[in-house]
Amino acid sequence: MLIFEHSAKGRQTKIQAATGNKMPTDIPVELLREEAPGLPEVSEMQAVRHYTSLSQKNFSIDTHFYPLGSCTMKHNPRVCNSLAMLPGFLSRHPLAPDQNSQGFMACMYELQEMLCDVTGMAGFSLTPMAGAQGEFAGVAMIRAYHDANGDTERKEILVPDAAHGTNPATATMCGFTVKEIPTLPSGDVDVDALKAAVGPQTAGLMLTNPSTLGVFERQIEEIAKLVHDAGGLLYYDGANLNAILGKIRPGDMGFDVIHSNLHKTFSTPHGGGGPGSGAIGVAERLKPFMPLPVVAKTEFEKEGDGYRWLTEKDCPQSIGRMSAFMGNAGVLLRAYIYMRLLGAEGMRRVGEFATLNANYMMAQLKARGFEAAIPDRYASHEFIITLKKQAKELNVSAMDFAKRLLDLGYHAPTTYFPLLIPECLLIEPTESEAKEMLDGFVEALVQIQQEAEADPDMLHNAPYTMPVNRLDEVRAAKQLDLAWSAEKD
Amino acid sequence: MLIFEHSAKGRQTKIQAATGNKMPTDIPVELLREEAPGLPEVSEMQAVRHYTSLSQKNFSIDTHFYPLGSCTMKHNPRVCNSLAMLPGFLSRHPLAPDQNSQGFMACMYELQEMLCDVTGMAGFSLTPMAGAQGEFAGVAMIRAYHDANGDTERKEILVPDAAHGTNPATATMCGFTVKEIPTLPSGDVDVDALKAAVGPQTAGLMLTNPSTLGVFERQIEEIAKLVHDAGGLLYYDGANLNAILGKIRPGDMGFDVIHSNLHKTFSTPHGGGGPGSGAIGVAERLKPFMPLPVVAKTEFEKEGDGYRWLTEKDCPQSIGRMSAFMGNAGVLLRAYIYMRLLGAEGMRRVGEFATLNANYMMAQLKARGFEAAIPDRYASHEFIITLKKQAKELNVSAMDFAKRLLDLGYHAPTTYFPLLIPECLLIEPTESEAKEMLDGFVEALVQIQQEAEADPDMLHNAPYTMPVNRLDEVRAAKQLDLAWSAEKD
Amino acid sequence: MPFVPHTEDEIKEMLSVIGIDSIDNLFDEIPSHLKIQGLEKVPAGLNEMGVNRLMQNRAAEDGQAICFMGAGAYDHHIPAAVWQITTRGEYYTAYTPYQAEASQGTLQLTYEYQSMMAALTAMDVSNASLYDGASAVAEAVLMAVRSNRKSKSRKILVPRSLNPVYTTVTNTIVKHQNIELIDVAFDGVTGKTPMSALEGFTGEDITAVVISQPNFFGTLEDVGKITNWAHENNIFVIAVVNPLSLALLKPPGQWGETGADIAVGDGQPLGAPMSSGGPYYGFMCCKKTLVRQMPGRIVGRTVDQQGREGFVLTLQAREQHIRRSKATSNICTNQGLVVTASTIHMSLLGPEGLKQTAISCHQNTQLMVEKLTAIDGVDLVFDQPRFHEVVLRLSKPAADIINTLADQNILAGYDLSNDYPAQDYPELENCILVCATELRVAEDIELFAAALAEALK
Amino acid sequence: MPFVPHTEDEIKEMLSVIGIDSIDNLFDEIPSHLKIQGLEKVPAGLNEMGVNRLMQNRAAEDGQAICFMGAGAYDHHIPAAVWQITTRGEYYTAYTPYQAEASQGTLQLTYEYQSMMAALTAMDVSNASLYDGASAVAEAVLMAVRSNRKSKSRKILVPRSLNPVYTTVTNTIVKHQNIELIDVAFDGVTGKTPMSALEGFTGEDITAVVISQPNFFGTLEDVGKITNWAHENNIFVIAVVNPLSLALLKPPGQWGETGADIAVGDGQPLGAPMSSGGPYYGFMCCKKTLVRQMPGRIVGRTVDQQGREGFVLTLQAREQHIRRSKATSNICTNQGLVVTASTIHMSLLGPEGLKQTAISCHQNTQLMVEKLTAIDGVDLVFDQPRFHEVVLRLSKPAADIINTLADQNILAGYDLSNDYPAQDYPELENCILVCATELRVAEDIELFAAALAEALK
Ligand SMILES: Cc1ncc(COP(=O)(O)O)c(C=O)c1O
Ligand SMILES: Cc1ncc(COP(=O)(O)O)c(C=O)c1O
Repeated sequence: MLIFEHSAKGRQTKIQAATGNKMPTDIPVELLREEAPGLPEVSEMQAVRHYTSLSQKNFSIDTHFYPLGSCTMKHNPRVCNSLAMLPGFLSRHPLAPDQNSQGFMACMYELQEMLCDVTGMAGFSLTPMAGAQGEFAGVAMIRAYHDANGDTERKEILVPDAAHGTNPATATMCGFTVKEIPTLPSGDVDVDALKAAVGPQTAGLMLTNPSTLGVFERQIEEIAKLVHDAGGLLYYDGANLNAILGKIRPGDMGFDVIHSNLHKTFSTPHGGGGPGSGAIGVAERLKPFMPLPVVAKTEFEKEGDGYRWLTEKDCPQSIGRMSAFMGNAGVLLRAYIYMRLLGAEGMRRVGEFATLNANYMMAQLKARGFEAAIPDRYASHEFIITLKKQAKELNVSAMDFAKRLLDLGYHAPTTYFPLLIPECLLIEPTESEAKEMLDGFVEALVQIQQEAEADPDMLHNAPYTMPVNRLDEVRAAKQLDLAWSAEKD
Repeated sequence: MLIFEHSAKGRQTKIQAATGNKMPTDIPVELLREEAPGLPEVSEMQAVRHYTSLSQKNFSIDTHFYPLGSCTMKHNPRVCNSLAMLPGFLSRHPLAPDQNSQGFMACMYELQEMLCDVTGMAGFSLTPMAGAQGEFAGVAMIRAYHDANGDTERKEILVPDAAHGTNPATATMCGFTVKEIPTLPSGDVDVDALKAAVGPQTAGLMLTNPSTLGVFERQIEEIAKLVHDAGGLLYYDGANLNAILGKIRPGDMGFDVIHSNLHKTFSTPHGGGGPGSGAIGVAERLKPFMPLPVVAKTEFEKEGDGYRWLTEKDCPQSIGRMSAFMGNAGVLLRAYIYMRLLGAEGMRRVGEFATLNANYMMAQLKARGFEAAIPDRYASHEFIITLKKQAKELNVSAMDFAKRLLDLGYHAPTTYFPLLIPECLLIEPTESEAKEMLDGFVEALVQIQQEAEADPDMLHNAPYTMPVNRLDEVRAAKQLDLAWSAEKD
Repeated sequence: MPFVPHTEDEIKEMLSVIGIDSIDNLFDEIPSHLKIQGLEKVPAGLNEMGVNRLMQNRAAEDGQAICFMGAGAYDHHIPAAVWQITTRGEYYTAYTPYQAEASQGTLQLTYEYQSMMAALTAMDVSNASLYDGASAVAEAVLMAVRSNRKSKSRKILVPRSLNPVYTTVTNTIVKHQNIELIDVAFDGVTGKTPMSALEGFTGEDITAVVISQPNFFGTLEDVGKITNWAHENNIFVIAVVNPLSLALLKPPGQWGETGADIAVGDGQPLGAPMSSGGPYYGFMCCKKTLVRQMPGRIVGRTVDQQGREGFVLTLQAREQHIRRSKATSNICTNQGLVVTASTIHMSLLGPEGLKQTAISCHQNTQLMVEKLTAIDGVDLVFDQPRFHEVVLRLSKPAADIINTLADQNILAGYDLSNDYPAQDYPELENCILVCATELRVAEDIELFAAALAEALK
Repeated sequence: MPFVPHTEDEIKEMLSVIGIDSIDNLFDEIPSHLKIQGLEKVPAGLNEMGVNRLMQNRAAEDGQAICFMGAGAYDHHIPAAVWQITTRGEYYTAYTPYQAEASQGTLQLTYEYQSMMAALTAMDVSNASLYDGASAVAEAVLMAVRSNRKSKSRKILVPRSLNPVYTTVTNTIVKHQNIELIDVAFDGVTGKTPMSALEGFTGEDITAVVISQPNFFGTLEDVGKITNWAHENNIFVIAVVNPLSLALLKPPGQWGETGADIAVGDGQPLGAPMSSGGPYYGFMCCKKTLVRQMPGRIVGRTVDQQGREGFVLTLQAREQHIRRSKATSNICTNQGLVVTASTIHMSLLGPEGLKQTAISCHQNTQLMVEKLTAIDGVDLVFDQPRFHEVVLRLSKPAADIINTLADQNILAGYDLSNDYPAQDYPELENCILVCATELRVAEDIELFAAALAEALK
């Protein structure tokens, strides 16, 4: 039932707002609204009940194993939430003068510093509001850098075919054309193809390492040299930073600019789709182009160290601003708190145990007859199972496996990404899952395999235990129903 | 799965506490623990997931209609929770000096005053921690009053047979013997029986009005006179105060002492069984005997009005203390906030709409063929349906109806209470439910009636959609399993 | 209308179904002279915004002092997860699990709680909670009187080193049943209950002895010896314990040869904020043989018709809705939500986390003793093994010093010579009871020491 | 190990299943000179207790000022229920509903959100959110360029009375695609965008005009006239609106004869705390005909195999995981959780609650204008119909006054002559932009007026 169906004309939750105000007479009528908007009119109890019950229809990390590859669905420590929501933080106006902001700014400054440290970059801007916006900032900086050097003929961005869709989409938004670079069966980039593609038209290369195939790009130093020698810059898509956190650093691999999805690696919640943060780090030569604002340390006359915002005056070459204020501040606070909880030692453990969990699951699944996409290498923090044999022999798809997993109490892994592996499941357990959960998931896949062999149709109709079974997506796209209205329903 | 089954030896959620401390050497070994207690060793994620998922196995007001008669399961405004949990309140030590406590004490003082006002009593003590403890305080005051008057032969407390079990149990704890007074089919007390029972041995009478039969005791003034004339006092069990809130007052009916279940009438949450509050109000003549502490207004030399605690010095005749500090302070704050939100006008509406909802449901159910226990009177805020006909003719019990209701998404009403109505459902919708919910519940009962007629066995095995179906209570009581242990499981 | 969802149209429709004209008709049976016109002391309703402002000001008025006060309520760290989960509507707004099938959340959690308390106390069984620590002692006394078949006296030995308000409350509750509480003195040098004071009762018909570990002064009692002595004399042992301390100290189930018979205490240190004194909860554990005399609700594990594990309220024959005037207690609504918090709290800390916390408290207290006794005018009263609380004698009136420090937002401790809840300890003039939990780190202690030194100058 | 549940035994077992000796082996493929030894700027980990202390101090440092600042972030009352429900784990820790059957909670809520936004703006459809109001303007510009088939110019008229940081952000994002943003001046007396300034472009090939209602100065624009003029000239209208104001003001779907084409804005006033600037969310609504050019996720209602109602992500062909370099936008992770809060917020307030709130803001602002302009040295700059924000000229440098009041914990407003994000309005020297929401009751306004009067003396 929709919230609108609990509505009754004239029903109000009066306690929530003022009452009895008259329409203002100092605003011309033609600027006033004529009819009240069709919002629901419900009691607080109805709203609480509706949205509480609705929430129970979600799988979430707090209720289920959620091994969604590339998304790093790890535990979100509850204290990060409660401390980021301290009244002092919630009520701070984004434009409050510096003297009312030193507590918040200290957190942001230290977050910048810590992110520089774990990524090996020279500067960090926290403003991008998700990975994709971080990518935009990065690619825009690459463009600004070349432009500043008068190097205006570099019109191409190279992107491996394993890349996430945001990479090419971003390059386009920044006015570049995209050239795809193929990947070898080993999971490494086809360096020969790269050599052929790179040239004076190359603005840069966008790379995820470990890649979305769940392996480390072994030729990274050679690749960096190739691109740099051609005058291009290297962009690091930090979606998989969790795999190497505290072990190796993109800056040391030769990357010039990176984004970090704080909602992945630094455990801010995914919120049913966001908010995230795509904080962006740069090597020394790109520092002048960083998006604003950035927090700087300063010396106040009287009270010792303090912090201030860098503005366009300080950074005339900045690519500019990406949001009205400074991005998803509350997300940044959560990431900051998480990093302070973990500390240096905890960071290293993240990379190690995320990797251990993935390799353990891969070993177990291989032992139970599943086919790994890249079978003879260690996985990073995630790995791919391909069900192409099952698709061919039993006519059950990765989608069928995914849906059936829901019945068994597991969120499905990422399916059909990366695009180059047919019928794939991209499985990312994260470091926060216990061995028994991994074992349970392996058993669930084994059970589904047996079900597929016994009765493939049974899988085609899964899931059975969810509030709905398979939904008609074609109808959704054809008979568009995107908003409820009193007349229609 | 039990939390213990997620445990692994050596697994820790280290972030929650200190680490690395050594055993103290200044405590003699024979006073130290030898083996670690068998508590679960789980990660934060496992604990969060376990208790989040577990919560989803509960019906609650925030998710379901919960018409549990006598319990007043109304909406618990969310703001009462967030404001009662402001850090300033949570971190106040109960023995903090008065100068660090004026904010809290102001709330408590005003709560005492408001409770006096809505009940018509002369004084209020907030210390009892639930209705039953309020009853204890009240009956102990009745005893103290008689003792103070040298009237020590009053050994009996009169209790109508419709009373809640806590009434007789309390009287016993206070050293009285209990004499039951029968109720007439009209729902009123049998005054002739009362006349016969009352006498010089009568310490007092405990009464709920409206009674647990869901009707107003019409002879209340006569009853009061009878008891008072015999030298006894009148105790008001305030469990049903919601029915008359803002309309009439126990003090005006002649009651000498009352408790109010703040978790019912004033909407503090029921918490899966508590905490509650049984704040206790008294007429003038019982004021000296009130349990401590109580907040008094005082004048500070410099800063104007202020508040202080009354102690044994101020109230040498007090029956004493009932808890280490001042009862369930956090519950009291929630009740205070609720009362401030409602205001005088809102109080009146509570009584009116709670009564309207009950009478509407009763009328609808009667129209659909159900038998009301007291068919020809208005209900108070609750009413009783008796299923004795169904039990006889169809062999389905009130319990069967109750269990089947769960399947249809409704918490069951109170069953088998009050004891004098066979196969009863005591239904209390409260004022916070919308008409459509009441209608839905009526339809559900009608549907169950039809199911009973078609296939009684189907009801005997309900519920079907809960995490478990009917549980073996006999086995639970015989093969006692009250605690998990590693050896046993 | 606040929290009343009815629209005008609906009200009309409902009235017409009932067959009346106005809501007032529903109150026709009530004598009209009883009907009130309005309320005098209840102000007009505020909206959320208004009540926010009010309560925020009130909370701010009380400030947030640095707390060195214990005396039964302790300032501990509570993991953020605890109350975030506890206040989920499904726990927060449910009631006693009368419909077991629709309450497996609360029931299973309570079973887990009982298991944890049994483990922590090393007792066989636990109930689902009582009101608080003080009233739990009273219930334990009543339970001992019911269950100690070898004693007819209804005499209970209560050491003066027990939290005096616990004694007061116990007396309030049990005195109506002809139960006599007999004071047992403490040793003026050690602060402990001396065996000599108890041995005076050897051979007498005593129903039970209460033993508090640590005692009110923070001093550790000789619980093993006392337990053995009691059991040799057919006296029940009621242990009153701080549950957090049990991660470190010997649990009551292991006191002496046979262990305590009943263990009670206040659950506050396990996840309840100090919040002006409540809600906390009283816990009660006992030997298996006594379970049918235990007051309060108990959850048992059983199976459903399909053999699936499930949980129910059990042994309800003890309770007042069945046995009415013959029930083991009148308790009905208990402290379920705080038990929920506590269960999550214990799960998050685990045995090691609880022990580490207890040791931190102890270490901070020892550091505090060292720093404070170094001040001129501060003396240690009982130099004995202790747990996280200590008595100090000041060279000036305790009340004045406490007030001076309170003005600086430091709660210096509990005045042992005050008149709450009665003149507790006249012999401890100018003495304060001070506590440092794991939250009172060195920085806080330095601040306290400096302020105290200044105040005593 | 924080957030890593592995025990020593489990690690050993897992390594043996993999067939290696140590975790380090898993990193063997990585050139060893790339491996780092440690981190320099990441301090040792703190436990919860330590981080609590740290963050509480940090939050306290910033205080809690009385806020008369708006300029794109507004201090509104948020009902307690909103974030209590929003932070339930099931919403808080889920992700984009890729598995629809296991995500009906988020999906249905998002559908409800879209319905509410469509109702509020009187537009046909809404997406599931963009990052914030500023970037939503940029996306709207890109969308207009894609969809206005009658225009080839890629020229966009942007009034100077639009929040200047929105203009800056839009420029950052759209400039790479050869899109030109053309400034349109405001009237120095009224603060409105005059028709005369627009009419200069009549007949030119312009892709879209941006209209802000209220504008950055709080002044109400002649939105109807501007819309009509634009449509007569085949220019798309991008409305930038404060969603709360729409409970009171004419919604963009009803501007002029035909309504705006795209409506965007920042959702912050509908349930997001100010929290230093985010997370908020950008909303975007449009005419049905443009839906396939809309960026961002969209939820649609459909049925399952049994005909039951259900919800799915739809029109995904627009998105980057399908169309990659040809997608309508690169946005992937959006602002879902804030949308959740906002949906609950709108449900709790309803149409009447939102309207009452909007009127309260307006009334408080009018009262504030009255009180402040009564002070010597304060002048009203634009004396025009407005919504909840106003420009005042001070007799002293704005920056000094703002600082003086900030030291008294009053945020006096936004300095219009400052250099953030560039010298915005040199012509508005010593001018501040001030806002009073429903929370700034008379008492606060008096306090502000007194402090301001004192500072201007
Ligand atoms: C490999 C990769 N790159 C980029 C992104 C985009 O990040 P965001 O969703 O935060 O915009 C994702 C997100 O899922 C990703 O997995
Ligand atoms: C009529 C009646 N009296 C007394 C009580 C006891 O109150 P409490 O449970 O708060 O102790 C109840 C509780 O359910 C009740 O319904």
